[in-house]
Amino acid sequence: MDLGPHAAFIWISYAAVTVTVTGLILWLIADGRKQAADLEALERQGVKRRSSSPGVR
Amino acid sequence: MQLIAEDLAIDRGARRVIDGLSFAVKAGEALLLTGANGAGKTTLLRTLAGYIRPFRGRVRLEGGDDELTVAEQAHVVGHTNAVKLSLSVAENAAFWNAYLDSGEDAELRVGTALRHFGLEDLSEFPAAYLSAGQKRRLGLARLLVARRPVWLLDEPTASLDTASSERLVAAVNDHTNSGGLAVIATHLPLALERARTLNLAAQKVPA
Amino acid sequence: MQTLTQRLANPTRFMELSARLLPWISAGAVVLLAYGLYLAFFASPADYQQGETVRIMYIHVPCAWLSMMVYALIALSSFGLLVFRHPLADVSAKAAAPLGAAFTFLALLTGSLWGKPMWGTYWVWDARLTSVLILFFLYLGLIALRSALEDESAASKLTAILALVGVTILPIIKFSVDWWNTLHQPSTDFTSTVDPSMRLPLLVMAIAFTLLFFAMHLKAMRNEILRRRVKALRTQAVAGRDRLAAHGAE
Amino acid sequence: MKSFWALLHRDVTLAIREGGAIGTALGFFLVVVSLMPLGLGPDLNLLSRIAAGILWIALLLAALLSLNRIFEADHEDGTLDVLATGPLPLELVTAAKSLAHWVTTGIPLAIMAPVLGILLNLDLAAYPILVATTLVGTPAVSFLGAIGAALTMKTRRGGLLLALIVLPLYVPTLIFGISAVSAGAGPTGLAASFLILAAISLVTIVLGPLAAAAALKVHLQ
Repeated sequence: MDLGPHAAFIWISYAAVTVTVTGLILWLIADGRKQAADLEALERQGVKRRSSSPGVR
Repeated sequence: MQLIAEDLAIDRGARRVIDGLSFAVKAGEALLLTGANGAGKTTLLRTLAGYIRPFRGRVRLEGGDDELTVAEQAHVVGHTNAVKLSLSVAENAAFWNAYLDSGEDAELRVGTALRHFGLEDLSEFPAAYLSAGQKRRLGLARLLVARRPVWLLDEPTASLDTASSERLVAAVNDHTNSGGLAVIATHLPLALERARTLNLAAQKVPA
Repeated sequence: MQTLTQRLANPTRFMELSARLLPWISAGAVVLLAYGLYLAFFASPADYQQGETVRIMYIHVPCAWLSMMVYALIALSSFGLLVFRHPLADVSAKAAAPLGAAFTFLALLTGSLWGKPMWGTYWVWDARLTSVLILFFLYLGLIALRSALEDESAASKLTAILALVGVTILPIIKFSVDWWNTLHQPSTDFTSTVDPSMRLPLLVMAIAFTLLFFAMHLKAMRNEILRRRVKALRTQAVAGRDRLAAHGAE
Repeated sequence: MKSFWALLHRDVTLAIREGGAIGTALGFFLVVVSLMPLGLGPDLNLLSRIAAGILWIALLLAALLSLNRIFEADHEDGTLDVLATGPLPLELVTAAKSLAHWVTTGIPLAIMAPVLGILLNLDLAAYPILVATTLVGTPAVSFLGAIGAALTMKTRRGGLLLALIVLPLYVPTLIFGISAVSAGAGPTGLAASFLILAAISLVTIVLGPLAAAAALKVHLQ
């Protein structure tokens, strides 16, 4: 695909957006896993929520 | 007139400090709050003063001015003295008189207040020269520079010597005798004339 | 609408609903993104004026659109928090701020990468660029203020106040920057009417990015709710230990 | 209303007695302005062209230094708690304190600006306009600054955060303050930007105390 004399600018733009958005998504997924794991660890220790509604995770 | 707390539940952070507390303080009465550190004395006082919104329940002043909030009818003395170091003792008192009481018979009130707390000789000194106890007395002098029916005092005797504590007790007795009411958090017994005691630790709902 | 927001008010409900919604939104975003990229690279011609560089527009415009939409969302959430004390409003505002900042940054970056071949410089103090830059600063302010405050509930309310102040002042900033720009240099009108061949890819990409944002926002909100639960449980666990210690001492 | 004046009077008295804040702001203003020619070179034509911009930016930075004390001192010694129980709504408390900041910082800086203009070879005709715009524009600086001061009152590293929050809000004031002074604006442009500057100040005088009071209410809990 020929993108003309300014191809580099186009590729860098798309690469920057891809990297940033992918980075954000990976961070969100990792953060979600960590919180879920922490929550599970606490529940395994027997700490229950005061206003616990069953089946909430 | 009476200050009524109904079924208060107060949270600090994620912790429920006070749960299901109700009481009433009538005009002419003083209520002493006792309890260990962390029992919620300061929290309760700040809730009565309206700084903290309780999770449940409410605070009202029956027979007070319905136009005003409880805080606007109360003197609140916390751990800090609200004293400006670069103003003189008299200027500090005069400011609170002008701000809280629209400056009615200012000189008389300020003079009486300073005299009651033994500060009249120091009135021209900048507050920066005062000792901790003297600053505390200047902070307490605010109680007398403006008329307010409700006094909410948090450890008022902190850094006061015996003689000064007696002056405070006399001020509270005068206040209740003339129809005011007071809620005082303290861990020292105060020789008040008409006082009840509320032990916050005992009020706690068992876990 | 009332019933929907009421039902959503319960974080538990929200967790259930968002768990069901999230895969669909993500899938929609991926499909539209693929279609949009195909349109952007293969099915649309080069612009007669901008040449191939026009393809940067297909990601720049959606980022710029999101930079504004996300701020509006934060302002709306802040309003919901301060006025209605909606329990999810703060979660929404907190989750949206870093995403909004990221898209604003991308809008600035892609804009300047488009500007270099078109205007011959990476940055011009054009009215639009300047106001987006200030928007970026507002995002940074929101994030920094929240991170500087220990107490979560105070942090949420103060950030909400700042967001609302920002939203009231933004039009004035925008107006002043426009005015300043016309004063200093003749304004170049780059917003020539959009050619139909560009309209479809732009539209598809804008919708794709919007869906992408909402998927990320939902995920971030879910994470935030979990984080708050973890925090609550930890405080509770510590308080429990305290009580045990007190009993032991008696 | 008596409470309002009492508070304003007290704040002004305190600022004059303690002196440090005003002196520091003025000194900082002088230092920043005199650093500029060192950075830009001693070309008098260049300096006189950008004098208005330099003066306004230095003025904003100098004002920024003193902002964090608006509420912090009263918060530390417990005065704010008591002020909140007074007959004055918190919105008027913040208004009085912002006004006091303007009187003790905005006005001295506005008076200092033309003096520093000499260092920058500011066009002689621009002097009255400079004084007028700084006087009309600095209320916005104080009242917007009070919002930031109230928001960051209890934060660690509050000063830096305050700058990050407040400086973007200063953009309109900066733009119209400078455009009124710059020679190219002409009489109609001058009148327009002057009026807009006044309008911005009026808007912030209304908006600032509301937002600052809302922030203080959160802190008092």
